[in-house]
Amino acid sequence: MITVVFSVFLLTLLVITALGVVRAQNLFTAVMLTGIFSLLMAANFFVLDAADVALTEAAVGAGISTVLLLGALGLTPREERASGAKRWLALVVTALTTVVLLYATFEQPRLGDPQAPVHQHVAPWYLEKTPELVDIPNVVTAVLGSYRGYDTLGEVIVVLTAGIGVLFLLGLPGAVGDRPRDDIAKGRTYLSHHLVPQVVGRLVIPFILLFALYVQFHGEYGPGGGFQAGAIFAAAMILYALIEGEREALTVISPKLLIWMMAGGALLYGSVGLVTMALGGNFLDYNVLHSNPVAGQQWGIIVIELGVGITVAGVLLAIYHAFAARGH
Amino acid sequence: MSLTAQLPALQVVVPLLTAPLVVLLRTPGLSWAAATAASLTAFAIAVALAGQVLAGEVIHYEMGGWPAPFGISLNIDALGSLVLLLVTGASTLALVGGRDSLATEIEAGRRHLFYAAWLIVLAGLSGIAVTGDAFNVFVFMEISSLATYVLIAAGPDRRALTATFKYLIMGTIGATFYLIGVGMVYMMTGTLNFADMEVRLAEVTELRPIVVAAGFITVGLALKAAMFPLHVWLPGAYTHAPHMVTAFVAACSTKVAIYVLLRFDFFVFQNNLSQHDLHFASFLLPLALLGILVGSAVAMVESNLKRLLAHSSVAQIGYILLGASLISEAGITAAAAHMFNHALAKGAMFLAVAAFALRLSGVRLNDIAGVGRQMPLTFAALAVAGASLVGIPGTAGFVSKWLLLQAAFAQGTLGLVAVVVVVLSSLAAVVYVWRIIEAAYFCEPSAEVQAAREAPLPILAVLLLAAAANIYFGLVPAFPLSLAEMSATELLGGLQ
Amino acid sequence: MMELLGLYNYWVFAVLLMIGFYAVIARPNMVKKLLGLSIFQAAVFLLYITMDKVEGGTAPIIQKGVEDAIYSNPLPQVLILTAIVVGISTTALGLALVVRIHEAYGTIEEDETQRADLDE
Amino acid sequence: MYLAAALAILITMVLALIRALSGPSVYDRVLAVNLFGTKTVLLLSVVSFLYGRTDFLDLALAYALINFIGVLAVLQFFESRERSNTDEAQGQ
Amino acid sequence: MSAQNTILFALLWPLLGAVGIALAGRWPNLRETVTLVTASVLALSVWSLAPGIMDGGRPGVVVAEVFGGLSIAFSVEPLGMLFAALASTLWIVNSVYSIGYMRGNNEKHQTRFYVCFAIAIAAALGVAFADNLLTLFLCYEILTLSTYPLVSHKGDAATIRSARIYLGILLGTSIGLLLPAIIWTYTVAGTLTFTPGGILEGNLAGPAVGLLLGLYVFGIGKAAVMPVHKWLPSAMVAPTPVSALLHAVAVVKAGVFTVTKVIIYIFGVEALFAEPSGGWLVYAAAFTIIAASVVALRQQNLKRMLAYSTIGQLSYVIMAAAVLTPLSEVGAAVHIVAHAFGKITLFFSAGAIYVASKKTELPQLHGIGRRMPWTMAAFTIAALSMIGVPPTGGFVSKWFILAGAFQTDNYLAIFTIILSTVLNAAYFLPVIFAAWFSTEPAGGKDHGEAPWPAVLALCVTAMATLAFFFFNQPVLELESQLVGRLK
Repeated sequence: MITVVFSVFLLTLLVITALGVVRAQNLFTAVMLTGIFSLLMAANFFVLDAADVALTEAAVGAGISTVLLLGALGLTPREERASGAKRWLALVVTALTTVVLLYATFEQPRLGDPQAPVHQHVAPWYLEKTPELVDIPNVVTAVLGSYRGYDTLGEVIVVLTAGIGVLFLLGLPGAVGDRPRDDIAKGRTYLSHHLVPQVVGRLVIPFILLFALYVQFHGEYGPGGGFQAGAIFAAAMILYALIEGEREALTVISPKLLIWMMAGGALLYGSVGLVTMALGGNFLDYNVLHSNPVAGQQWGIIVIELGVGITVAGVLLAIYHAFAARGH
Repeated sequence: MSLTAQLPALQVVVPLLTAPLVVLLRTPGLSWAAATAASLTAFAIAVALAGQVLAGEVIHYEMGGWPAPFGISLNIDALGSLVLLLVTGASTLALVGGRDSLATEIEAGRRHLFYAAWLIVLAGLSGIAVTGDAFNVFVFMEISSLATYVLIAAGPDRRALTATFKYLIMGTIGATFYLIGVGMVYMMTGTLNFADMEVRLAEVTELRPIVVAAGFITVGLALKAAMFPLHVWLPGAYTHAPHMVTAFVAACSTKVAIYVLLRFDFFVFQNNLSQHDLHFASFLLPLALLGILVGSAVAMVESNLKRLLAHSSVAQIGYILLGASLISEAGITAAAAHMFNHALAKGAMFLAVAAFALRLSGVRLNDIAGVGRQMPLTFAALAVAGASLVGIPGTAGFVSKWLLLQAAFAQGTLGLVAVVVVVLSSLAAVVYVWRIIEAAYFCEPSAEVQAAREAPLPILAVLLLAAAANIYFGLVPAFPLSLAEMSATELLGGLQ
Repeated sequence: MMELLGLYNYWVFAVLLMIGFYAVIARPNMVKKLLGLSIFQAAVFLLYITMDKVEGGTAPIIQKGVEDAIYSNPLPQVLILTAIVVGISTTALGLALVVRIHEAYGTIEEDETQRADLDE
Repeated sequence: MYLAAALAILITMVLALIRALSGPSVYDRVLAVNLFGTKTVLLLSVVSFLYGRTDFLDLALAYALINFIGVLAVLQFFESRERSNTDEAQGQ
Repeated sequence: MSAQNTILFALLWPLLGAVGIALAGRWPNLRETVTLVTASVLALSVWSLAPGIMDGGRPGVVVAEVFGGLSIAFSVEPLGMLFAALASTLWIVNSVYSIGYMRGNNEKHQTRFYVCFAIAIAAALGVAFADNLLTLFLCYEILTLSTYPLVSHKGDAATIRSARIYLGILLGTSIGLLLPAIIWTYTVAGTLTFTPGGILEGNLAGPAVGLLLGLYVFGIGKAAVMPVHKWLPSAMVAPTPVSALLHAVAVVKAGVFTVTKVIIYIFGVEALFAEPSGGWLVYAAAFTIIAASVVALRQQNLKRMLAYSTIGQLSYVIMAAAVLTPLSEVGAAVHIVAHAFGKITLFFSAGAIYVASKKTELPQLHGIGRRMPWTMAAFTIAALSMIGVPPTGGFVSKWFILAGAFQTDNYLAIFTIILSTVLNAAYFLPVIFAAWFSTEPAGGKDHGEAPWPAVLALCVTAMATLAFFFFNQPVLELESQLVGRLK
């Protein structure tokens, strides 16, 4: 009941925000509203019991995504060209799609209906068997890391591909393309003469990094895991770059190291699979990693989550630097 | 476990994990070698798997050792094996022959990233072909799509960027539509495994969401498969991509989407939705026919060789969908066989285009005027592949066109319409292939063309191999045909 | 009333999908298209996450010592974690393309780039 | 008690959203976004208590950090834009 | 050598010859020797099959199983034997002539010419020996493609345009109409093997038969039934030996041969006779005969006149086959031979005139008989054969066709033959008359006969035309096997 009320409220705001995003002529306004959109979405996920997803949406949607959009906007026009033309065809197509979807909703299970088919099959098995087979409290992490670990490997590769793509397109001084690292402006950033952000930022960065490690290794027990940790770690380093300057940030974590992180995390993940194969199991079958299958599962999940975290942190940082360096 | 039993996983994992390694290899030569080696290994695995499938086995593999609806299981049947062969074969040929061509188009400092993305495309497409899990299909679809965007954006001029952006938008819409459909099916069945879905769907009484899901999945995949009129991303993407990328992607990526389409519609929905076959056919058939006509018509007047071939691809995709929309054993056999044969023909043609591009300044028809005499072997291969595209007997293209027409004839009146359309488009194919041949052989060469030499050995060897395959599989089509027939039996297996 | 409110999430999903989809296909500005695309994808996240909720349930993190807890479905959450990652990856790649397109064409309005292509 | 708090937060969120949508200046919007982020953190905390899963307060912490970084990124963006605008003006 | 091996040898030998010719390309004398040796050996090997066929043998060989019970297979039956013997024999004569013509004219790309020629012959033999429609279709297309470079030999823009029409019509009709017809046949009959008595009987009835027949007749563009005859006049841009190849040796003959074979072995003569919807073919053929003759009458260019004459003569074969009596089927087969000898002589003569005098138009030919007596004598004999005057081969075949038409009182056919004979006479006799009896216009080039190989070749074929009137028994015996009995 409370859930439904919260949902209705948040979702209504969500629709208004979305309309605002689409209507805004100024792209900066649109990006700001997208940030609100993500926060609302995350809050809604949280209300719907999806804590891990809420954390991810906040870190990625409201955090990284906004930073990237701003990075891109810094390099492109910020005003959308006014176009009075109404696209009737587009309107008809979208309306048609929506009507079809609405038509389907009336036979879909209600929100929270415990009798819904999704709660009868497969999922109960996860909830029931996880304490016994994997023995970690966060079932989401268990499904992510073990039962559907192959999907997660795919997810890491998706992130890696995005990294490869952005670096391929934009280059990264010192690693990809002809520009040396020293090409980037040194020292003064736009924020360097603002005292408050400087002080607060320097103070807060170690805590964010610590928090990232916490999210990384606490993922088996609470919401979190490699992906969220990687995003938070990247956010911390982005903060460092914002207050200390691009080049300083690239000195702390050099472009080459970023590339190694991108590839290394994925390789770490994959090598777990190869090791399980070598030990006689199927790909990513962690049971064989340890004489006790449950311990094997836990080891496997910890290592692959670490792989995820490294790759995600590496890729997101590399992408940020690629955009930022393009501006200098 | 024996190595043989691990093959299904290795099929995907080898290229997937070589990709990050390649990112770390900074020398272009080394990264090319690693990519080629991985691709060759993948091809060898695909051949081995095809051998097992032909022996009548359907191969299962449980990722992470978790049983089917709980974990992700891999499932390789005849059609999947056929698609695997296409994907790995096209990638291997293009890589082996493509070193020189890619070296001219992509700057050395970024080439390792390019090869890594190439391997990811390969892994993604193979991943789709082997998996038995609906969501896993989405993940690998996105893997391959994202990496394909990178490959296409690597094209030589700025139009590659806009073409890629268009592809990115449309590809993402397609994938999201697919995701919506899968979500609705999951909502009503509680499972993501194809086989399990089919079983559990039988008990679902409220079918509205399933019908809508079927619609979304079909439209989403049709977008990915470049079915008319959702093909608008294809000509630009194929035209402006690096030549070798076009050869690779054109040979297999749309076919993979069609593969998923067939799997979903035949395995999952066909038995459980009343008259689904009818809806499926009545949705697909007219669009397939229109696609054939429009694609062929545009190809007839195009003067850019790559764009011409891209529009021809739109028509050829129509052939495949036409075969599938007949919902008969003969039709699906024809569709599967045409996937294989069209990949052979179109792959070889794009390889030839790449060879021309290495020696000439452009690939418009007037740029290649008279090149037949300067590059006789390249041109001969192009002519053979063109004959296969037209469906001249003795080439692979003839076999599938024959099967397709035969399947259409068996359909009665509606089939006759299909026959007429196919015949018309074959005539159009005669025209556009002939325009290429005439330009290359019977027109007066420009000074630039007269200075042209035969293409370098690797690309030439690959090209001749592809052309020879077109002839070989035209005369001895037993191998692809038995896979195609097995696919048809499997897909229709539940229907009887 | 509650019956219908229970479907509200799905309706919002449909409406968000429509808003995002419209922005993608009707707006010529490429950044706007990408923003529309993220709304479009976010709508699908909502569809999946709506499924996972069980009335009276809580997040699927098993609490020690609590015996009779009802947990929501973990599977859609896992799927959407992956989908979010895919979404940000697509956005990042798309933005990189937009930056390059702006450098090459001087505009990020699709109709203008099309005209520039035609002029070539 | 918690419900009342939640309700209050929700209303504040609406107000922030209105400001974000109507502007008129960009700083209004930046402030609105920042406010909205803060409210989200609060809402999350209240809901955790409401659901009895206080272990999810970590999440609220993460939101707060992200919000901070987001605002700094926006500021940096503005600074850079103004700087480049003045540079352009001086150049002319 | 067993008959099976002979068949394979006959198919592969010309291809081997083509390779040899290509290798010997730099030494013209060696190249021409290779051509002649290849042609002679081929003719001998093909002829060596004849006795077995006369005795009722039907040797066959399967090369490859393709799919769905279809195969690439070859076998020899009387009609194919006749066509193969004709093509392989005329290749020798044509080669001799080509040597004279090509050298006399200083043509470019002579090696390509001989290579493509050899491939075309191989394809023609493939058509002749095909055991099923699929094989036939395969060889038919190879024949089309291999003759394209021959037709476009000159390589200038106008030639390419004409050659494009040639290729477009032949490929277009074969893919657009013939292929659907074949697949339709396969769908209803389940086989494509040529079977005495036909394979469609009981599988297809009513108007569908007429439709299918239409697909075949117009799909086989090489048979040049109007309106798909346009390619033949277009192909006149080719050098004369190529025209000879097209008109007499391989291409059009492959067309009418295929139509006849389809009528006899796919539809079945008796089955088709019983089906009224197939009756339109006689009309179409009759129309083509008359129309082509009328058009020929109005031509001023010698080769174009001959081309339209060919279109008419081809439809004789079609009409004979369509009359659907045993005698007329034999007549069809015989006419393939008779027309081949006659028409090749005519083209050789036209080519010889061109080589010697560069004359191509009819009015230029006044009085040329005195300068080129041998050539014009041969021309006269051949023209008489076209008209059907005894003692030439043309008379024999016309006789059989007429007899067949009388068997079923097919007055349309009878009337057509009589009328076309008059028309043939009307366009050939003035040419002959003018050549021998008019006086040469002043100021012409002083010339004699063409180079001797050309003259030799055309004399030989002219003699053959005469000889066929007297020694046609073996052919008749062979072809009477087609219909089992001669009533």
